[in-house]
Amino acid sequence: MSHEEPKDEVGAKLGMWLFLFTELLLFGGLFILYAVYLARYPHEFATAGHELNVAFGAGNTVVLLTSSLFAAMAVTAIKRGERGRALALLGGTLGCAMIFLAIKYLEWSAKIGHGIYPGSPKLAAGPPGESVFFGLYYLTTGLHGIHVLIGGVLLSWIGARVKGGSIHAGDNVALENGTLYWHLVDLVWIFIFPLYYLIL
Amino acid sequence: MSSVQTTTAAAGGFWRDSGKTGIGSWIFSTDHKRIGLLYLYSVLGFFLVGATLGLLLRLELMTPGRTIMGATTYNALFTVHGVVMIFLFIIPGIPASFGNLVMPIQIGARDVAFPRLNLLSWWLYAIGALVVLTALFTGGGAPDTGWTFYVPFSARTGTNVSVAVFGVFILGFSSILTGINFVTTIHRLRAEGMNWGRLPLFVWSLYATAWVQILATPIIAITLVLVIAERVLGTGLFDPGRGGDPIMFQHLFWIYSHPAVYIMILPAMGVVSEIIPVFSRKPIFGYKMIAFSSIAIAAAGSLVWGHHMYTSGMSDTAVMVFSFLTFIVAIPSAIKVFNWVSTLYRGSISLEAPMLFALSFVLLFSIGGLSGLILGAAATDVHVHDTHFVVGHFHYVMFGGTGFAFFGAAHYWLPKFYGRRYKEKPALIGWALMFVGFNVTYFTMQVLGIRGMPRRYYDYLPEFAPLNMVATVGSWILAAGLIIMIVNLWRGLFWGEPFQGNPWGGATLEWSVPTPPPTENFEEEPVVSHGPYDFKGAGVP
Amino acid sequence: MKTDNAEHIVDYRKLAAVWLALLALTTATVVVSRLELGAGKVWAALAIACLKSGLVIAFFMHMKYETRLFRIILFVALVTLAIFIGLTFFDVLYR
Amino acid sequence: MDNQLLTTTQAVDPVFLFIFAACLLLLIGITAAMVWFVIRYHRSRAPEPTSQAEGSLWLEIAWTALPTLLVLAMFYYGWSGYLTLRSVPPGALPITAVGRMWSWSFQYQNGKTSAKLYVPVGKPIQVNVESRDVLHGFYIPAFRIKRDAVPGMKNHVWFVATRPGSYDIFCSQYCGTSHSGMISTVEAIPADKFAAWLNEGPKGAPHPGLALLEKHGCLGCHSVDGSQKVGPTLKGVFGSKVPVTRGGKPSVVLADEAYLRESILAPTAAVVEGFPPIMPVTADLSEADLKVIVDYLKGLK
Ligand code: HEA
Ligand code: HEA
Ligand code: HEC
Ligand code: CUA
Ligand SMILES: [Cu+2]
Repeated sequence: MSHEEPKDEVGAKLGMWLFLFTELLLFGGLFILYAVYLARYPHEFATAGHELNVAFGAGNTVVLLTSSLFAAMAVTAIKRGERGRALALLGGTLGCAMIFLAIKYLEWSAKIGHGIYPGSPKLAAGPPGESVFFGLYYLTTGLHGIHVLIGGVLLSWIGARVKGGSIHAGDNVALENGTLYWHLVDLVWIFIFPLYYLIL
Repeated sequence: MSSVQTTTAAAGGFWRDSGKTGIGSWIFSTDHKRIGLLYLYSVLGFFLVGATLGLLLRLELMTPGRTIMGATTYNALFTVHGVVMIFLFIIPGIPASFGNLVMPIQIGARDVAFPRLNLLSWWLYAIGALVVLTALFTGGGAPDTGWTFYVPFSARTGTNVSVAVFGVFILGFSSILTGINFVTTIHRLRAEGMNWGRLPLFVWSLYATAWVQILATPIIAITLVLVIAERVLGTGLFDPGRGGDPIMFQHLFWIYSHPAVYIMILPAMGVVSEIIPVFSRKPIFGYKMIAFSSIAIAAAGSLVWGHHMYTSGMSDTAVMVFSFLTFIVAIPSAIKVFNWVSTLYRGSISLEAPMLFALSFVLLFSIGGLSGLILGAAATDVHVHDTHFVVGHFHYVMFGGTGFAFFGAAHYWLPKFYGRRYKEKPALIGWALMFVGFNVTYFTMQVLGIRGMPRRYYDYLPEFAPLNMVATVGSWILAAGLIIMIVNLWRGLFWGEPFQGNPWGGATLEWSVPTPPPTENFEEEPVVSHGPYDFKGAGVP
Repeated sequence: MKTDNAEHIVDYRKLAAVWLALLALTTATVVVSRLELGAGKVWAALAIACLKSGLVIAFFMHMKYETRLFRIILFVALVTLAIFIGLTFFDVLYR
Repeated sequence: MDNQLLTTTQAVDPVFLFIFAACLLLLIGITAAMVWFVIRYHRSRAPEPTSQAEGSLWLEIAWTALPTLLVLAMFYYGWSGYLTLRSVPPGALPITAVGRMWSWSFQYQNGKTSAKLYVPVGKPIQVNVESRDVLHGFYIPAFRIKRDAVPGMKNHVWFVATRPGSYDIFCSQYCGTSHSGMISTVEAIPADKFAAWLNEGPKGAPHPGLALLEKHGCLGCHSVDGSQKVGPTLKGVFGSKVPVTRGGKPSVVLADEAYLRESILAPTAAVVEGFPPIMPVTADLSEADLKVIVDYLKGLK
């Protein structure tokens, strides 16, 4: 590799988008199951859904949307060469991620405290549809939570590179791709929220 | 790998000029050619492992009752045989090895779009393979579920299913990354003049494959996670006692695993579309239709998964829809077969080893594909579903199809990358034995299936005994051919006659670079001025 | 090697406006879920969710400013998922 | 179709024939063309290609359209044959087939159960396929019928045996260690004999305990005559010294009544040496039945 290639930004973004599609379909598998079981157990899903706390869900929606806003602004900032502002905005995104996870933690521990977790005796004794609902709920939000974590780590690393100067106005695909990933996490939540917390 | 180092001392090109030596220069290399070879050897190694297991399966089935092993061993054996062959051999098989080796050169690129990601793919493959192997020897022992991992059985058997499934999960990511890399590479790195109408058909087929890898593989990933969740957390999403539906597992599994069969066959079709015109000295017949049908197979192939579930208790409406769509997907395959055959017409045909493999691909794939039509029709599938007819069908398409194309590709391209070649005569003998043994083994199995012998049967009724004996003997002929072929290839590539220039007269770009190709592939960025099968335009005699 | 890296910068005001719209739509979903719409609720909530993701994709993720290729492949991915769900329902609905 | 019943075999076999014939013709055509081209245009005979044709629109259209028509015909016949398999003739005799690891048990309307499927000749039978544990597949090759037994789901097949005889039943869906041992037969007997068999009391079975073993699927894994199956034979167990693994430690226990009860109620507590720990807990086993079984086992010398 003697001479350095010019960086192919479009190619890098193309690759990232393709990766996002795979993430989309990964969650897609869970949404297929959700759709099927919702069609089969509408009433059980309704009663089970009412046990989830809308305030937690709505709060987390706002937190994630805000984090996405910060992430998108960070891209604008870096492209305008405003490095300090970009860093601050990334910090905002990370802060939101932590709030999100904290809320998630409260929510899960409340549920588990009530004896609702996958394979719990309470669910096994209840109507079949509810066990399915909570099984899906834990898997989907759990997988989503893992993505929030990964996204957080990714953005921290990118933040460090912004600070170090290897990501700058002239070369910022890494930041753009990192935020793309973050927005995907947001997108998935946009569907989780109404489907699990609100429906019926 | 070290043997590779020493024995190719004569070869130059990318073998030498990376400046580094030792195993590190391979397993940490980002050169697509080195990664391709890494894949080639790993994949071939697992093929030999899987094939040996297949041989053992046949030995057990040679006579009714216990022949060489007990039921538990047999069940674990076909599961491992299936998992190794599908996830470790055939899915990465052609794209990750020959795709990596050849595709960037064919489009005039220096490397793939994301070389480091490419290396990561291989590492994930290696790690996934290791995890799968770990599953065999730890915990409750080798999984005994069949490669399909159907619940509820897979959720309750005491064997080490969770670890095996996790290994397959990792392998899935390896496959996805290869797909992402290839799509990006083909979109972004084509040389000047290499427009879509000039892409070699192998590249077209890899492009279609890559899309299937990207869009279908995540579904198996999540399905496997769900199996682990069933086992470890007891979620009960597929447990009928708690409102789950075991049929939904089958849907999710086949949403990936049917498209996966096109991940297996499309690159093989691409290989054949390269070899046939070169050895006929004639442009491929119907370039556009072959390219288009690759995309059509990839697209339509995503719609037919339900044909594995006709007897599962799925709704009759779904049986109708999936049966109909299954027949639609046969049409683009038919188009390809007819175009390949027409390419031969009025050509100047040379029957060297790669061509023999390519032509037998056409034949064996046709037999396998046509038997797929029996399976696609609802009434007939009910009878032969889960019998040895299905086993025969998929060995025809997978081994007779992809396997033969894989070996064809090895005879066609490897000399280019080694600068040495195998001997022609042993290659012919090996091929002939394989071809005969193959048909004896698998055609017999199809007859057995029609007679009603179910698959995954360790023991069978005496009425099936004679034919099983025939099939087993066939597998020995097959094994003999395979061993001759591999030994000949191996010997030839390291110690055989030198191989220089463009002896076969290919017009695609890989034949225009030095042998073996240098690390940078091209000394300067090529400008493409002729089509991939425009032999006159390329100055080939 | 292609050189079509036309860079587009979305200004802060536009991003903030999108954010406000997203918050408004979130409120709208909550409100809709409280209405008596029966099964229509699911569809209403899904429609709003699609609108929201459309906004995120178009502006936050810059899809509006990318080349056509990106939009085509996004479409392909979404259609694929829709087909997977749709064909499954041939079984689930008619069983 | 008035009186002459279309059997499942008669519905499926013509479809096989049609698709086979079409495929065979195509295959012969393709092979012949390939062989002919390879010989005729071999480089020794044709040193130079005599054509550089890159395609032909008309040919492409032809070999897209013709296969399309052909496969549509195949689809149509396949589908209509399948419909016959799915539409049970009115008045069919319902029998329930219960699959469990690894045996079939057939239950008749009058409560009688049997390990073989006795049916009257000439009368359509509707088999309701059920499973107690994992997936199984109810497969009778002679009648071309197959349907999976799915826990929690009702599936059915139908067939009619036009001639007296014995026909194989296989389990087609992989279900674990003894999947290949999960076979039985259809015994087609004349209607009057069938009626007599159906109403004959349990005197066919010498002991009610044996009937219970069969009903609960024990005989899928255990024999009562000393032969080895997936599980140890039950003959002579009582009173013998059994080497077992309990809590990971090997020991030898005397098979008394308490041990037999434990073996049945908590099969994994003490696992017999040399056997896999696969015996399931039988959920629907009443105390009364258990007592009968244990008494029966005591007498099995
Ligand atoms: C490389 C892999 C590969 C390929 C390419 C195919 C190709 C096809 N397969 Fe196969 N299949 C498998 C691998 C593959 N399959 C595997 C692994 C299984 C079993 C999995 C398991 O249960 O373990 C399976 C199982 C399977 C089943 C389920 C059987 C069952 O379990 O009951 C069905 C049913 O429809 C089917 C159909 C088809 C069809 C219609 C095609 C078509 O794509 C074939 C198209 C090709 C042709 C039609 C031949 C060429 C054309 C001509 C010669 C011209 C003339 C043609 C016409 C007029 C149409 N396959
Ligand atoms: C690419 C895929 C592929 C390939 C190439 C093969 C190759 C072979 N397979 Fe396999 N097979 C599958 C994929 C494949 N199989 C799958 C997916 C299943 C389903 C599993 C399931 O039900 O879950 C299956 C199932 C299957 C069965 C059915 C089991 C059952 O249902 O009961 C049988 C039985 O005969 C069989 C046999 C064979 C044989 C004899 C070969 C032969 O072609 C092998 C030829 C090779 C040799 C004869 C050996 C060569 C040996 C050497 C060269 C020795 C050198 C060795 C070393 C140096 C280590 N296979
Ligand atoms: C899935 C197969 C299977 C089924 C069904 C099954 N068993 Fe077993 N059984 C086994 C195996 C394997 C063992 C030996 C390992 C063990 O002890 O768990 C065993 C052990 C036993 C033993 C102890 C035998 C000895 O030699 O010590 C008894 C008694 C027994 N089973 C009774 C029954 C009864 C009664 C039923 C039906 C209600 C039944 N089994 C159903 C597989 C099965
Ligand atoms: Cu029961 Cu296989
Ligand atoms: Cu398929």
